[in-house]
Amino acid sequence: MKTVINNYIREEMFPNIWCPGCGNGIVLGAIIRAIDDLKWDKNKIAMISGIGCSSRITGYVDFCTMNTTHGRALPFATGIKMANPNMKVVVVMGDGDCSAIGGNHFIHAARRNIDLTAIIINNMIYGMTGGQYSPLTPTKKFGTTAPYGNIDQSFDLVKLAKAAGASYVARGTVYHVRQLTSLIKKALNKKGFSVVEIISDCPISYGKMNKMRTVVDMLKWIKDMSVSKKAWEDLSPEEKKEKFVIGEFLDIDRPDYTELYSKVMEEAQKMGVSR
Amino acid sequence: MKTVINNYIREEMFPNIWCPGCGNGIVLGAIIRAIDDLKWDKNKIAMISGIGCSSRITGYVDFCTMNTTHGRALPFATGIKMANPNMKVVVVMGDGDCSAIGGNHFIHAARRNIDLTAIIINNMIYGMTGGQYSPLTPTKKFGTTAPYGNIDQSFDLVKLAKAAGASYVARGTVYHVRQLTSLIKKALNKKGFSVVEIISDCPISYGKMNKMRTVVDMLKWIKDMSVSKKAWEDLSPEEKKEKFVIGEFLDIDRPDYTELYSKVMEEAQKMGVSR
Amino acid sequence: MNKLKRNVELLQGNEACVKGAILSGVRFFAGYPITPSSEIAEGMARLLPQIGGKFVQMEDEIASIAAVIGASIAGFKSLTATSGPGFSLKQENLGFAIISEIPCVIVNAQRGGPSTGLPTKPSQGDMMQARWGTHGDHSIIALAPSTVNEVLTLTIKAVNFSEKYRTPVILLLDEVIAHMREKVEIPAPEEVEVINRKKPTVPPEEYFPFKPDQNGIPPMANFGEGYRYHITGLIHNQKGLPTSNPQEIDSFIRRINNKIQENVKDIIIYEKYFLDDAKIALIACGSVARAAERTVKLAREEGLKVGLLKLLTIWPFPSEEVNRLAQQVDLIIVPEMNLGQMVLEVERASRGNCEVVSYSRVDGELINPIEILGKIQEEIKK
Amino acid sequence: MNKLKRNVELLQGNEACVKGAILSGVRFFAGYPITPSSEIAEGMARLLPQIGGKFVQMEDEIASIAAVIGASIAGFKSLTATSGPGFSLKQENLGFAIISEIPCVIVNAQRGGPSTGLPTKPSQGDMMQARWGTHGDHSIIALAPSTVNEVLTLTIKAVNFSEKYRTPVILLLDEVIAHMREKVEIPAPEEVEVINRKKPTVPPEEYFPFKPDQNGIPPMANFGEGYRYHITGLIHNQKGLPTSNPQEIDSFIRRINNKIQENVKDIIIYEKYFLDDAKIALIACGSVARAAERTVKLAREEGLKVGLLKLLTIWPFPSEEVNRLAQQVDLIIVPEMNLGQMVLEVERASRGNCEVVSYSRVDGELINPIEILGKIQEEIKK
Amino acid sequence: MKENKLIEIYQNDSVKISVRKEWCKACGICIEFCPKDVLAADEQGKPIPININECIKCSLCELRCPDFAITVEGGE
Amino acid sequence: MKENKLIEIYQNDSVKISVRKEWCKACGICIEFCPKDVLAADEQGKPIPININECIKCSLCELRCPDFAITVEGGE
Amino acid sequence: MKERIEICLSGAGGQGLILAGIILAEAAGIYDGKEAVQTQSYGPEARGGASRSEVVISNDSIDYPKVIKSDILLALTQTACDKYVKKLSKDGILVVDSSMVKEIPSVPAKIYQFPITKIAQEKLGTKLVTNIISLGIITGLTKVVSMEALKKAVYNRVPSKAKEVNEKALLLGFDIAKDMKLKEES
Amino acid sequence: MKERIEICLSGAGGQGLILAGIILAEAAGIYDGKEAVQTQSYGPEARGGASRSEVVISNDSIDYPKVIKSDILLALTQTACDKYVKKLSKDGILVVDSSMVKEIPSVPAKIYQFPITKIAQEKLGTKLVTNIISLGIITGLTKVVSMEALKKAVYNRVPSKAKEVNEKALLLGFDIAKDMKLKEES
Ligand SMILES: Cc1ncc(C[n+]2csc(CCOP(=O)(O)OP(=O)(O)O)c2C)c(N)n1
Ligand SMILES: Cc1ncc(C[n+]2csc(CCOP(=O)(O)OP(=O)(O)O)c2C)c(N)n1
Ligand code: SF4
Ligand code: SF4
Ligand code: SF4
Ligand code: SF4
Ligand code: SF4
Ligand code: SF4
Ligand SMILES: [Mg+2]
Ligand SMILES: [Mg+2]
Repeated sequence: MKTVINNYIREEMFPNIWCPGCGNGIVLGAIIRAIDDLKWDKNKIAMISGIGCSSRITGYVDFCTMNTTHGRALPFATGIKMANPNMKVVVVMGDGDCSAIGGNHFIHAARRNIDLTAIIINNMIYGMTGGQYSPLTPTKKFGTTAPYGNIDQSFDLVKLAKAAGASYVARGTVYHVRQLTSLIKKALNKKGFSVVEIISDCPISYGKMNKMRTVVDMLKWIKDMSVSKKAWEDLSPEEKKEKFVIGEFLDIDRPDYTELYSKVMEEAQKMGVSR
Repeated sequence: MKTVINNYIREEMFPNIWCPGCGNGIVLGAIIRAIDDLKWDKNKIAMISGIGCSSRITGYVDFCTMNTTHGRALPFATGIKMANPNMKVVVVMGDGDCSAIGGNHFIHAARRNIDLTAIIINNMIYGMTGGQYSPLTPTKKFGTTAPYGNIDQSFDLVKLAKAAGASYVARGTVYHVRQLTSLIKKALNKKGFSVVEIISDCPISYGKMNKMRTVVDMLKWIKDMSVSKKAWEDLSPEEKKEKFVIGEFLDIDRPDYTELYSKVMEEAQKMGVSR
Repeated sequence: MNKLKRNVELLQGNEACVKGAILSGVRFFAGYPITPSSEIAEGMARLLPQIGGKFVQMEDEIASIAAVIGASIAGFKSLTATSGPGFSLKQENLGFAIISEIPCVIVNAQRGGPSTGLPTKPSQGDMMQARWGTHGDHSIIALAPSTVNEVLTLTIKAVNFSEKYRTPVILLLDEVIAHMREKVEIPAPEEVEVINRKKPTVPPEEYFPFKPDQNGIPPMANFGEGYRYHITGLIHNQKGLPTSNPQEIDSFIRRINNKIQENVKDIIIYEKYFLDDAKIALIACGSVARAAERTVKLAREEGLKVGLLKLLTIWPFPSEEVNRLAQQVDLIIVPEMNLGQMVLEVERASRGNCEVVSYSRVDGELINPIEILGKIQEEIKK
Repeated sequence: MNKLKRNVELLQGNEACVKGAILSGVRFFAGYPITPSSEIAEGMARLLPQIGGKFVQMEDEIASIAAVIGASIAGFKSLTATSGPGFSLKQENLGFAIISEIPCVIVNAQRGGPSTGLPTKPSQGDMMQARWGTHGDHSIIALAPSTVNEVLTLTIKAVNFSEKYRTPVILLLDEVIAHMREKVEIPAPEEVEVINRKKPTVPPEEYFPFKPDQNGIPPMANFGEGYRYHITGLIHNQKGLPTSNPQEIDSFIRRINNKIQENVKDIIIYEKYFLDDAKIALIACGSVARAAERTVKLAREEGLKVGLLKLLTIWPFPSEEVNRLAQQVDLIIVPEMNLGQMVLEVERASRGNCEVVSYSRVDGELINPIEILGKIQEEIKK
Repeated sequence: MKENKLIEIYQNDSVKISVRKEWCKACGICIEFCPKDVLAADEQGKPIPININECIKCSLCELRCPDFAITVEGGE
Repeated sequence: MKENKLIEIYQNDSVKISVRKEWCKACGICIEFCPKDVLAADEQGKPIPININECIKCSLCELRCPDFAITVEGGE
Repeated sequence: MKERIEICLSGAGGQGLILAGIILAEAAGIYDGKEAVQTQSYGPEARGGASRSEVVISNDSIDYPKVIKSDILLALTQTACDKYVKKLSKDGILVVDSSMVKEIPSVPAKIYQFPITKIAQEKLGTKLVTNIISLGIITGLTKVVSMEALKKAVYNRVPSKAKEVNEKALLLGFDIAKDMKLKEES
Repeated sequence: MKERIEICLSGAGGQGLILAGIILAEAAGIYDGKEAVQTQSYGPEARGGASRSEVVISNDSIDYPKVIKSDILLALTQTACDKYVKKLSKDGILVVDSSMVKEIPSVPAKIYQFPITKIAQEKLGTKLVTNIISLGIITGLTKVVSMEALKKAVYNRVPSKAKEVNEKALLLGFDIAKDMKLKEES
């Protein structure tokens, strides 16, 4: 029972820490399969995460990995990428990690269009701390800090990433796992800031509070709520409200930050060392 | 020589601290005139700012004013508005204050659609600290920390505010001062999160480093670079690059956060005090 | 007393904090979840809207304390809760609350650090940070309960101190205390002493928002009440406007420091166990004080003259009491769930009058009474 | 020596910091501007790209230190610079650098606090924060120069210490030192002692990234060099993986503390002026040490046996030296541009062996020699 | 729980399904979403192929397993 | 610099232009952007109406003055 | 009854041990009128990691809130059993779930084995009540709290829909323990 | 020359006093080979607020880097003059810009008045060189640095386009001072 997966994981860390059926594991598999497809040198891959259940992902893969502070994975990754532009740098974040405390770093990394791939595991909840609502919890859903139902409107990460300046933006789900792998692969291959938001399940914190008692209930819900970009357009505004559109939303080519910075270096060196 | 202005300022603080010709003073006048038009009770107005030259604005007006920490004016204002929804809360920020260190608070205030008016004085530079480039400094322009020209792409605050969830978004300039007053007035009147970005001049830090030696040069540049939404559409992509589009970009009606929260309170009170 | 509606409940430390806060008049909470403090946010989210209060979950800890300060200025007693990583993030705005003299309470349920450290394990690693975490000169009040009942009473104290002294107050829990459940007799609202910020008595034209009254504390007008004034994190004069006048700067900084230092009598709370005849003293706080209390009993059973000074106020540090104690005993042992932080203050306060020894544990486990007894025996043998 | 290409230049403190950093091998700077440190960022923005280094202006101070840590892991010696408000914001990630043992240097050019305080005025208000600002147990190295030349040499020291001990090092300037210009003889690159992190000597399969060598410090592989391993802000075992095993936790926390505490001999730097026969000692650092030096001369002219202990290393605090001094002199005066912070450590270290008195100034002006002399005379009269 | 440490292998001529029981957390995903109802739950809730001949080797069970506990290898 | 404390008033039948010299910083905005070239700079660079009769009372000088140093009142 | 009784309920996250501890402490502290403290220890895992809930019950006020030597140890997993049996008092009681714990440690303490999880599943159709059955067993065996108090505490702490099955579980556990006791005595 | 000379250059932000201080210190420290320290003090205002640049020059190493009593005080605004004249040494020298400073304080020091800003504007067409003219004046009056060193320092610190006008300014200042000296002596 040796699969490509086994070439990339730290076996001693398994079984993983996640709850039964947690989508984090599905995402981990998709990332590994995408990387394996690309035949990248493991020594040249850095995978960086913040804090949260999802961020534990870096502990399981045999790359250069770092589990940083909550919300700050992107600036850590920015430092790594600037110092060593030859490394492929992948950043995995939870919805809270990326869009609550880490929201600013997210839009700034996009603005700089630095060559990082941001993978956001959006389980619509703060899983690790026990189910508080996040900026991506849909309105009216429940969380331990939204006992009367969430009144916040949630971000549309796709719109935000586009508005901020990313080069590639896609959304997938842990149910649509083949598509997911290929979206991740495209993102990884993109030069510039690329984003894949992944709708994922947290049966323990999100499911339990929102009347989806089993993992299977959650995955079915994700399946039912997901629509392709095309199908989306035919929906009424009411129907749109609860759905997730999945697919690719942006794919453009622009010079990335490290490339632009090397031009600065060239020019500075031409000018010589001044006082 | 008594004008409406005099009814709203703290005369002992004048002449103000700003450099000759600094746009902050022009914005101050526009805000005062807009508020005067609205006939609001001065006791019910809170004006909150962060840190920067522009943020000094709160020291000059005779409202309930607060000059907070760099980038954090919006969450301070959120607390005030939540505690006292009867107050009109206006938040004035610099481009750095709002979009660099304060970027996350900006998108989150927009996401919550809390009833605040955010006025961003965009002089495209960190004025107070002496001319370092900001996230709104146009690409290729110079700053003390961009001695070889800025390689960052800048945010489009209008897009960002829209993507994040604001209700009203407009852009004006200190040159187009009548339009500016009316944009501010509309924003103030809007229930929900409203945003006015103001293209402003910093002759000392921005102008000097970018070959506009006088205030007049700067204002002329702003005038020349500004185009209306309509005119914008007719421009070629090349022409668009350096221009600022001015006017209104979004004006929609949605319940604001304090309103939604009062519904939560009603419901919670119906349920009675539980353990 | 019999008429009072008291409830006896089994409460978690964090729940007791919520109850205490509400009893003392807190009506606003802004926070960002973090283990082991999250139950405070959760309790507030449930209870506040039921009683006309407001809860808001902010985008991070920096925004949380900012919102809390804002709500306080607008007239709501306000509180936020966090743990180490969040407490570090709050430091800048904590300084703002200090300099602008805005009452508020920050709860830090301590877990193992540094950094993410040990999220689910107890620690007392942030004692010094509570005093020195924000930049610039300031004083601070920090309280540390060691029973769930004390969580309730000290939360009330914390809110009261913050209102009375116009200053942020820090409540230091540790994971054990935060998550422990104990029987608590919840006082009836009528029997709770509630202190409210002093309001100005002069008309708005005569109001100087940062002019101290006789007690060194300026009366505070809430925004929206007809007093218009300026608040800034810059050093300011009595009108609240920025100043660069050295005299004004000096007197401002010293005043906001002195208003706490000069009221140590009111602020410092401690308890003594078997100290009267003690030759060896333990000094402890938080959950460790519970272990130390038991150690004292065990030691006394063995005929050792051991006593305990249990600190409920950590900052301002009770230097005088400790100094007196140092003159009485031969040895002070300071058991702590950190590398030895409070012991540094004990050393300073003792001025060489007795031996001072640290007993430190940093492995994520609560110190137990037997270990402390062992340490005593070891020291005696020396 | 004559062949060496030394330049004599009039440099600002901040400029000297840039030069020192570059000489010691710093090739990465990430920062966010703030008075009075911004010239460091500006100098780096200009010089780094000329020599193959990189500068990036981040969205805030939190991101800046994060990027600096990231770049260091990827093999670049890295530095960031800020002042009080930014230093407060960096505290959480400073803890990350400590626990993950990533070398980097944080410069804090101190201005008046708390909060926004006095942005353009000098202060020494963050001395204690440098030690205790981040949550959880840790040790720290902090250096404080008092001349522009020392800014250069101590920046080099700071970078070297950070590499040698795999730990963040703090360089404490104050506004006077940061902005002051003095003649500096810039050493030739060849004469600068540059210490680089120790690399693993074992093959990747045998590498334990957090297993200390004989000196308590684990060799460090940079990302991208063929060693794949995990770094985390959680307490971790020698493989770098999270642990909740009490023994592993204990030994980890104590090791990262001890690697500094056990090397105080190497780390602690100070200078003595006229202390041999002194009966009164001044202890000072930063720009205040310059005033104190003059005071010593003035006092000696009056026949007073006054000397100065000038501290260049603030943390770890030179407790032993101070204790020895306390046994020699009758009185120690600690002049500081704060409410009295270093004096607390001096009190602790003196253990009651002599009088310890604080001379504090917090009005944004540099303490001058005459005042200190006045204080000496006042104390003598007592 | 010794038996859990085993990898259980089920196969026919064209397909080999392996279940690593020590890693499987009995979430039920593979069972529920197998398009051919090949899998059923054992008493611990972990998958057993009950219809292995129906398996179309779509690999969806493997791709969706969050714990890398089930693999499907084709005979080719 | 005593004269600076004055408010200088210039008027004709229909318009009154006031300049508060102590607040004026001589930035030149009012002068440059007056559509009718009503204003000129004095030796300190501060505005003097040299063409007051041309003034159309558009108030642009007042609205754009960053220092509240110039006002235009109509006669009506 | 001893002055101070220390109880340790151990197993894995998701087995409801923290709730069990709370119920036990509430029964003793609120409904039996004694003093009681409940504490816990858990890992970062939401599910599956080691979990431990401790309850100290006393007639007097309680200083140290944690278990030093357990008088009663409940072990619902092998890992927990192996780990916490070290802290079991010599004359203590060990209750193991024999459907999960196969290797019974050899300790001087009194050991009771019941296939609790299996019973829960078979008799009540859900493993979710394993914790409450365990409480019934402990009470049946030791009388550390009164059955009445325990019932009230269960009622107070479980959601209304689950009250019935939990009451059944409680009685079931109590009865099993009673039977065992009777067998012992006979 | 005294062992330690303390110079205070005062005025408002935007008058180039900090640059003037740097040039003076560089002239003394680098080109005249003495010791020199330059410090400054300024408000948060980018322009217009009070600004002060201090230079200490000595043959020996310099301990305290700030001015205690100025030997030379340059005052380019009334506010600065009023403020800093208090720290002027009894036998010091006060240089005021008489186009800006109207009320001359009565102090025992030696006072020189020149309409520096006006001269700058009139003779060189720009106020921007007021600071450099002032340096020329101070040097002409006091010889605190050599003219040669000062010239080099000016060259080193001003942008190339501005070298010419600044050199003129320097000489202009120096000559004015010289004339004055001559007048005094005669
Ligand atoms: C500064 C800081 N604040 C708060 C926390 C507590 N915390 C840990 S994970 C987390 C959120 C987890 O949610 P998300 O990012 O969505 O990840 P998930 O666990 O859902 O995968 C929080 C708030 C922390 N570790 N650090
Ligand atoms: C936490 C923190 N970081 C940095 C600073 C320094 N600082 C003050 S204002 C400012 C930026 C000013 O730029 P902007 O917001 O655009 O305002 P402007 O001065 O241009 O009006 C900075 C970086 C600070 N005060 N606090
Ligand atoms: S709590 Fe939710 S996100 Fe975390 S491991 Fe469990 S299922 Fe996954
Ligand atoms: S520096 Fe720029 S923004 Fe600041 S006051 Fe001067 S002109 Fe205005
Ligand atoms: S490979 Fe497809 S058909 Fe075969 S068992 Fe797996 S999911 Fe079912
Ligand atoms: S999907 Fe994986 S973990 Fe879940 S039941 Fe199937 S094999 Fe087990
Ligand atoms: S009101 Fe208009 S026309 Fe008259 S002076 Fe002002 S700008 Fe010129
Ligand atoms: S715009 Fe105002 S400040 Fe500028 S010159 Fe005119 S009156 Fe003076
Ligand atoms: Mg999540
Ligand atoms: Mg700006």
